[in-house]
Amino acid sequence: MSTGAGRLDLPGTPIFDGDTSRRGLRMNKLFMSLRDAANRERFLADEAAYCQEFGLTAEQQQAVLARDWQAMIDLGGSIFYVYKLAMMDGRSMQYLGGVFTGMGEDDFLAAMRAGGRRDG
Amino acid sequence: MSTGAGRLDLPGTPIFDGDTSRRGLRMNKLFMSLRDAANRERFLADEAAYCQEFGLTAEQQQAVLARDWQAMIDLGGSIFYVYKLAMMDGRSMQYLGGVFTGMGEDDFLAAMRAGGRRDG
Amino acid sequence: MAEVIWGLATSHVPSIGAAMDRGKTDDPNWKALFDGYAPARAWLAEHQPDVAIVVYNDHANGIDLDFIPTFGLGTAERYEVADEGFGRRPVPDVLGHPELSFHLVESLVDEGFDLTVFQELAVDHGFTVPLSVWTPDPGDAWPCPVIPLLVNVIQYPQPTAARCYALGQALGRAIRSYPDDLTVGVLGTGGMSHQLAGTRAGFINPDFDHMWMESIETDPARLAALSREELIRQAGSEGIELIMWLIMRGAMHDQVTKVHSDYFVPASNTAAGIALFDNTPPAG
Amino acid sequence: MAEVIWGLATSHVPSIGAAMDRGKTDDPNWKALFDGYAPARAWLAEHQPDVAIVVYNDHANGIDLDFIPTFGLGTAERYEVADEGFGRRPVPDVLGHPELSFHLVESLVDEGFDLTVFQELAVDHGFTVPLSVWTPDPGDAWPCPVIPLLVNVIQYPQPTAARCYALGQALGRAIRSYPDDLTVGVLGTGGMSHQLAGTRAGFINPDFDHMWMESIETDPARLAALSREELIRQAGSEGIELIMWLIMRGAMHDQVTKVHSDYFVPASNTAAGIALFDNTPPAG
Ligand SMILES: [Fe+3]
Ligand SMILES: [Fe+3]
Repeated sequence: MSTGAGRLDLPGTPIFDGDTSRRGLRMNKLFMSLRDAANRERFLADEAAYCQEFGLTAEQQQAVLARDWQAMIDLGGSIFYVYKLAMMDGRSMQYLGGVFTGMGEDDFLAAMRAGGRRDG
Repeated sequence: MSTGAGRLDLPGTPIFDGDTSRRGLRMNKLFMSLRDAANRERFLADEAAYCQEFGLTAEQQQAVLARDWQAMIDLGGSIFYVYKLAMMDGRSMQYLGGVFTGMGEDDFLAAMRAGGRRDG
Repeated sequence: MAEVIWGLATSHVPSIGAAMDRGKTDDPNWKALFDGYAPARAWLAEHQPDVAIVVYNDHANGIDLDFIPTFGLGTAERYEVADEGFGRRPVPDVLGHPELSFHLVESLVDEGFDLTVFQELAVDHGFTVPLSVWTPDPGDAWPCPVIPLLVNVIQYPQPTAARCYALGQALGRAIRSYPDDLTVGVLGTGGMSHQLAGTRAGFINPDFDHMWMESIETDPARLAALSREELIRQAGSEGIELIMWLIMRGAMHDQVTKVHSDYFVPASNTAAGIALFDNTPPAG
Repeated sequence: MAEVIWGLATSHVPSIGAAMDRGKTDDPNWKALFDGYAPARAWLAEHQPDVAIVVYNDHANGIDLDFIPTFGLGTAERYEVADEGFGRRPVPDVLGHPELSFHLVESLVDEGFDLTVFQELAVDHGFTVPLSVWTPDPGDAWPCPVIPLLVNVIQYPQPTAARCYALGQALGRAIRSYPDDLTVGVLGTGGMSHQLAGTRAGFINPDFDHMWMESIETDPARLAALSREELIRQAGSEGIELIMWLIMRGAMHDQVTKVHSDYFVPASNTAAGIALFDNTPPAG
């Protein structure tokens, strides 16, 4: 499980630092472009071609196509950017929380409603 | 003769401050667009339409069309941006110096070669 | 001279705006949050400023990752509301106050704050949700001109808490040195504790949040001393955006009077807080 | 640790680059300027650093007026050479040094410098002309990776001279705290006195320039005390870009050894200067 490439090393906490941002720049640009309806259409029509247009690495493209959310974070995605793709898919931040924690959406949502998760 | 709208008031010295930059923003964007050959072509094909596309004020458009360099500066042009238009016209910074000072290009250039102009 | 009359700290979770835009404020999952806003909103309606300053961060809507300003200040006449990918929020565009903006830029740059000046900027939920928390029904226009003050909280290294507090203090001085008489409201946004990614996603730290809520009123210097690492550890990787509250707080007097505060979990994946301060020392 | 081995101050007038690109360096209008570069170039060829940092400003090529960063630092692997509207200069793209950039960003932000981080940036003559002054014939590649440090000198209010000098001092500390052994050259660019617009266009102030040239070596604090207004009055509205020399100078030791300096009027509408310092105290 990645804990981010940052100078900080906090368990279970990816740090979006300069190096991560550099690795993820093209992919994050792709995600940002999805704010635009015309771009969402183009993306959905041929996701691989759209990824190539934005210059994603093969690994990044694979993560995007497979909706491997953890891999997108590991490969330099910023959660605020990755979320643009999730929104397009109709996925909520609780769904993503369920993925990142391995709890699944329902348990994650229940944990949040119960006041959130704690350390340790 | 304008001395700039800045908080500083130095004789003969336009100050490109925030307020000036705000007034000139659309016009400066137009000038910056002229870095691109395709844009230069489009501009030259119909200068007025190009000015309107960029949202210039009527006064700014008039100044651009008439190549009234002093007016461009007075209306918020930054010299570095205005110079893009001058370059497209094949005009040098010495030509512009001749205009701003009222000396004409030859005298301005001679003054520079003689070591530049002095205050007072 | 201009003067800060109040400071409002509030979370800017997008789902708060969505709940308002979709008429879900009485929904059982949301009612307690909006009930908690009511006293602040009532007081604010009686204390209308001439200008507001919103300290916030963008979330991949107004700016890209091509460049990441530590601190940005808008000088525009108008700020468009961004379409974040699900349609633009049905709220008015924001009118700015360029004159005050220019004054703030000059004062702050002279004090050694290395601002990025924005002449064009689309504002996202980080900006509009706090305006909605303040003014739920703006009609055609927000109650007054608003100036955006952008902070990088997304990409490490964020500005330190101490630097944010110092910026707030300089902002207060800059406001007070404005030649015209203006009343100013300052909004510090973001937080409270939350983390969106990693195995620690969903992390909420009520103890830290309560300490923060108390100290932002009585001992902001204590908060300004927290390191980036400590903030991420205690408040979560996104909870670090609480540093923006310190800019608001720094612009106020050392002693302020709390009008109202409230705390609510969860607003989406986030602990949501609100704290409203009158910029006059407490009576007695 | 990394260490600054030299500092080079040089004008970055576009026509200097154009004269080189068009083979006009022996033209009577230009020969004296290029002859004046020769001793610096010879010394620099013997003192190759591992990385260089170029302090410069953009001139409507790499960035727009939508946003104006006071200080920007590039963290990219490669910086494209901009086409400024007359075709791209026939010089290589610039390779960066992201690792050192990240270290500088973190150190400088921790010290309270509010950088704007650039992940993509096209560099213009303000950047490439100084590289050409240093390395007239780069062939396929510049001699080492280069990091851009952008300064707003175009739009008032520019950072103060004092702030620039302080940034340079912090830059020096940041370089020294880098974990790897690296030698670093720092280029401070721009100036000398000149003004492009207004009835005072063509203004050149040799007295001021000579004072500046002397003081940048022996008493930079004196220069750092100059106000923005004084700089514009004495050096012209574009001559204020001399503040960028102070960032270079601040990164060096208090005492440096001058290798070479020269002064030439006019390079286009500008007084051109070059000053090269070895970052070791003068002998004896
Ligand atoms: Fe946020
Ligand atoms: Fe320059």
